[in-house]
Amino acid sequence: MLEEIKSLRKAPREECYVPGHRTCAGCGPALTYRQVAKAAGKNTIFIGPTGCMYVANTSYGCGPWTVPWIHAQITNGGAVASGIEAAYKAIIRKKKTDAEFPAIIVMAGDGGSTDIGLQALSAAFYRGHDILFICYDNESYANTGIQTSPTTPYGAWTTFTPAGPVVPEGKKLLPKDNPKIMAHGHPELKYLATASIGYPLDLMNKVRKGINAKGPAYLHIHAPCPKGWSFPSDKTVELAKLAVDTGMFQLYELTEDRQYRVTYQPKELKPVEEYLKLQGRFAHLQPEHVAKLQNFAQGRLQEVGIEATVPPAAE
Amino acid sequence: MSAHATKEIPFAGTVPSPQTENEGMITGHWRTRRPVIDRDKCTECLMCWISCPDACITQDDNKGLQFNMKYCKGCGICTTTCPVGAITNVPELDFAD
Amino acid sequence: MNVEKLFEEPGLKQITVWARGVLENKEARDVVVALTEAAAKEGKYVQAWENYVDLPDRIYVPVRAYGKIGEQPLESKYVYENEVPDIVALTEETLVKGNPILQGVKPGSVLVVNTKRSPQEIAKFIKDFGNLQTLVTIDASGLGSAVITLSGAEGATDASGIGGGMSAPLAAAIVKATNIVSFENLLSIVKNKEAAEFGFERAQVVDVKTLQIAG
Amino acid sequence: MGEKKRISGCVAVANAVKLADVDVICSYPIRPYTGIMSELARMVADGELDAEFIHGEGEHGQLSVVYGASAAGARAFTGSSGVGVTYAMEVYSPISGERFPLQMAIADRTLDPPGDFGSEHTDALCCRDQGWLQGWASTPQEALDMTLMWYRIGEDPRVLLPQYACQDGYFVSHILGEVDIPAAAQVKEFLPPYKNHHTLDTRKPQIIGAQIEPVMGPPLQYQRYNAVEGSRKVIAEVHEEFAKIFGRKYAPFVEEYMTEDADVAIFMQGGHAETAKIVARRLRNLGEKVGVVRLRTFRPFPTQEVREALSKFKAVGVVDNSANFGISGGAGVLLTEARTALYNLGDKVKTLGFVAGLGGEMITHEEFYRMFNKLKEVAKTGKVDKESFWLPFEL
Repeated sequence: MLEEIKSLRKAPREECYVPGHRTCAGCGPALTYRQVAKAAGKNTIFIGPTGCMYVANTSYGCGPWTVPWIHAQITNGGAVASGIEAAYKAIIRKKKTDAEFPAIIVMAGDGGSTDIGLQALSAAFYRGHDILFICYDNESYANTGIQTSPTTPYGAWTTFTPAGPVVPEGKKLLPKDNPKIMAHGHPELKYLATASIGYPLDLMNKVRKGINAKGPAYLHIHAPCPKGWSFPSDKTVELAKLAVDTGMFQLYELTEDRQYRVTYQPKELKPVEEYLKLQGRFAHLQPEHVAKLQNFAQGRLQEVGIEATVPPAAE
Repeated sequence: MSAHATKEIPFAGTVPSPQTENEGMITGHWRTRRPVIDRDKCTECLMCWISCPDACITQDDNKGLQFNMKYCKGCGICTTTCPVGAITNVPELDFAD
Repeated sequence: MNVEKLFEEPGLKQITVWARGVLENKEARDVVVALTEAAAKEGKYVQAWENYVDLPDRIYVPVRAYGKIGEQPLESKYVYENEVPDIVALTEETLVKGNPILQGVKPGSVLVVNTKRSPQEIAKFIKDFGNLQTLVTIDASGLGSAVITLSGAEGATDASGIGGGMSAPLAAAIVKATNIVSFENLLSIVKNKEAAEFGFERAQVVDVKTLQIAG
Repeated sequence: MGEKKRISGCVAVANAVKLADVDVICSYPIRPYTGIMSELARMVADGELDAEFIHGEGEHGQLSVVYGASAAGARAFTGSSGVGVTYAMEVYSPISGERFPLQMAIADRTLDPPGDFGSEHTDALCCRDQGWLQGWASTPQEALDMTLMWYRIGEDPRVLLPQYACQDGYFVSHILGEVDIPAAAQVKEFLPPYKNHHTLDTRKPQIIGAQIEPVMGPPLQYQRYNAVEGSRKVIAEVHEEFAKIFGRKYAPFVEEYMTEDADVAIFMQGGHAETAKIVARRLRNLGEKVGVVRLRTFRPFPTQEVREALSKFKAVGVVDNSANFGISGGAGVLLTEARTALYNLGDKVKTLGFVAGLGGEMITHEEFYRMFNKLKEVAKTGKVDKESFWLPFEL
């Protein structure tokens, strides 16, 4: 069992995700990886489906993990993890190894989790494999140069949802809510939570809860992307916090009786506009679009039980 | 002889995991600004330490927080996350090394 | 040269069993497996299989299982239907209606029907006897019920064993009328030996000619 | 000693998987290979086989699961047919590229359309360039033996490649044939436990499947090329050792039947070659000098062995049981491969392509008879008026 980390001072100093990778300066997903690896520790196997965290981390035939890592296709992180888990179960039972059962963690992007990888993820959870599947959500296909994904917010500009006179808002669809998909259709699910790199202690402890759970665990981690969202590289953590403080991202976990438990509730919610205005991808939005996003945030907050008393958006 | 060079590659491209840093991808030369810490102001709250995507800040019990300039990309997150303003971004060419 | 003659297999016996899908599929398969396994004991060359086009089988749909028994190594291994059967069996009497059960039957062939009815009654439903020589009736269902299982479908092994149901008396009736294998060898294969013995005893074997005259 | 049973190709393969003490199996239903998995599921349920039996979410998932399992050090098995084989296409190259020697049984089925269940080699042949070893069995016995031999060959430290063990759907997979099921002790002697250079073990952490820069591309692909090429020697060795332990001797690459002094021959792979052999034998009885060469190993393609075998004849008819549209030569994959093997011999051997048995239809004795007649005519005249024939329409 991995113990709860009570404070940053008590967090392991040891890094399992070490310096030396080709992620952007200020990369949110890279920070996610580091915090996850730190919390998970040495007895971990990472599965890396195609995405930024595959390509940028392993660009030149090497990688920054001190623990085993294996590539998976963008489609099949859940299935590859299932196979690794099943193999360890079998070869430990059949005494073909004296290894200890490892933490098996998939680090998939939002494409590899909520879109092309959803089938494999869902199947692995349905089958009840003892794995931790993490979606590092940077809200786009970033590796291929920022194209829309199911978690790209309404109104965000991507190279596949450019804003123009005919489509003034850019992306027209509301984002898919993958934690809720995972929460309600997978009876074997043992743990589920959302987390943010803006709240590292909360994040690391959720990783540990996910590993400790005997069975499938899902973590959806909000990971701002300075390249894709167009903000300065030093604002990554600030943006992550602001997403939570405006209700655009909610921090919660699912209790054993399948109820949402909010793990961090902002004292006072800020208008989403404060979050949007820092990002180039929303620069084209008109007030009606902002209003729609404000409604969206309030809806999501209410779903998990946060009373959304948000001050009206600035005129 | 072909004009193309080829590079030796291990079996199936599989390499041992690095121990403390990945020498295959040194990123210090990406930096345009260097974080400089004011140790008098620093409270060692560790917000910068936990927020560095490149694991370039380490804790040293005697010398305080250390910055790994071999890999630091100069993103500036440490500066913005510092609650007491103990870290500043200084243009890289202000340093001789 | 006559090409057809070139590929003849003298002495090859073909057995086709018709059944109602799902409920009797196993019984049909068991009849051919029991007969071919018994024949193999006698040093014959054998093959058993199900008609693939009839599958996946569905409740009540007519399906076929096949067997081949030869004195020589089989040369038509992958001819997937019995085009000229020597023996036709029906696991259920209504199969006489609407199915080309006697298509291609060889001269001297035998039809065995699981029924309580008399050979005369069954004969009424047969429009064209073709080359059929013998009609056999047996109330196989009165001696054993159909074992309903999906085990053994799709080429897998049937974990429920061979000849535990009404296939045993049906196969026994076939043996009585044709001597295609020795009854003792059949008994050694099928699970429901008692039913097989009754089946052998009670099967009514009639020359078709007498039926046509009577009809 | 072993045990003789009349079983289908599906059950034969399942028995081999059990004897190989496979650790992880991943299933997904599609006819006609399904019987392999239902048999294995039964074995697991009955306690005959200790393995993790995982229900994949599709063939893509199946191959992904066994990729992970093999990477973690387990002996892994999966299988499919038809469109299932092609649905998993993305995952084949990563498996061979990362050098995980798992096995996939393929009971061939046509692709859609026509969506029928019958056998056609098109499905497996689509995967011919994925860096896997690939061979065809023509009887249930050979299907069992091939499963064991492929594991041994694929897991050899000199090879470390995945394997497609193919058999004609329905014809081989479903029609019961006599099979000698070897004793477990014999198999233990033949097939040592699976070991790989690189597995996922936290005590020896490694990075598997990192991206590379282009300059690393040629050597990486050259490694895989050499692994496939180098497997030829191991294939030959393993077949010999198999014969020593089990007493069944197979030609590792091409099986020749009545080819001595033959003027013409049929060259093909898979179950229908058994029918071709019968036709050849009947024609021999009439004094005709005809033979059959059956390809057993398709990848690596045994260029040298095929050249040696086929160069003896005046005319060779290559039978393709696959649908290839617009292919060079107008017939199928096997024709192009055979011709490439023969190319440097000049015009010595005439080659004709016969496309037959598509959509799962059988290839009849009479069709083979017509093919032999056509070959005899070409051998006699030395002239080729038409190079390829789609049966039954064109011959």
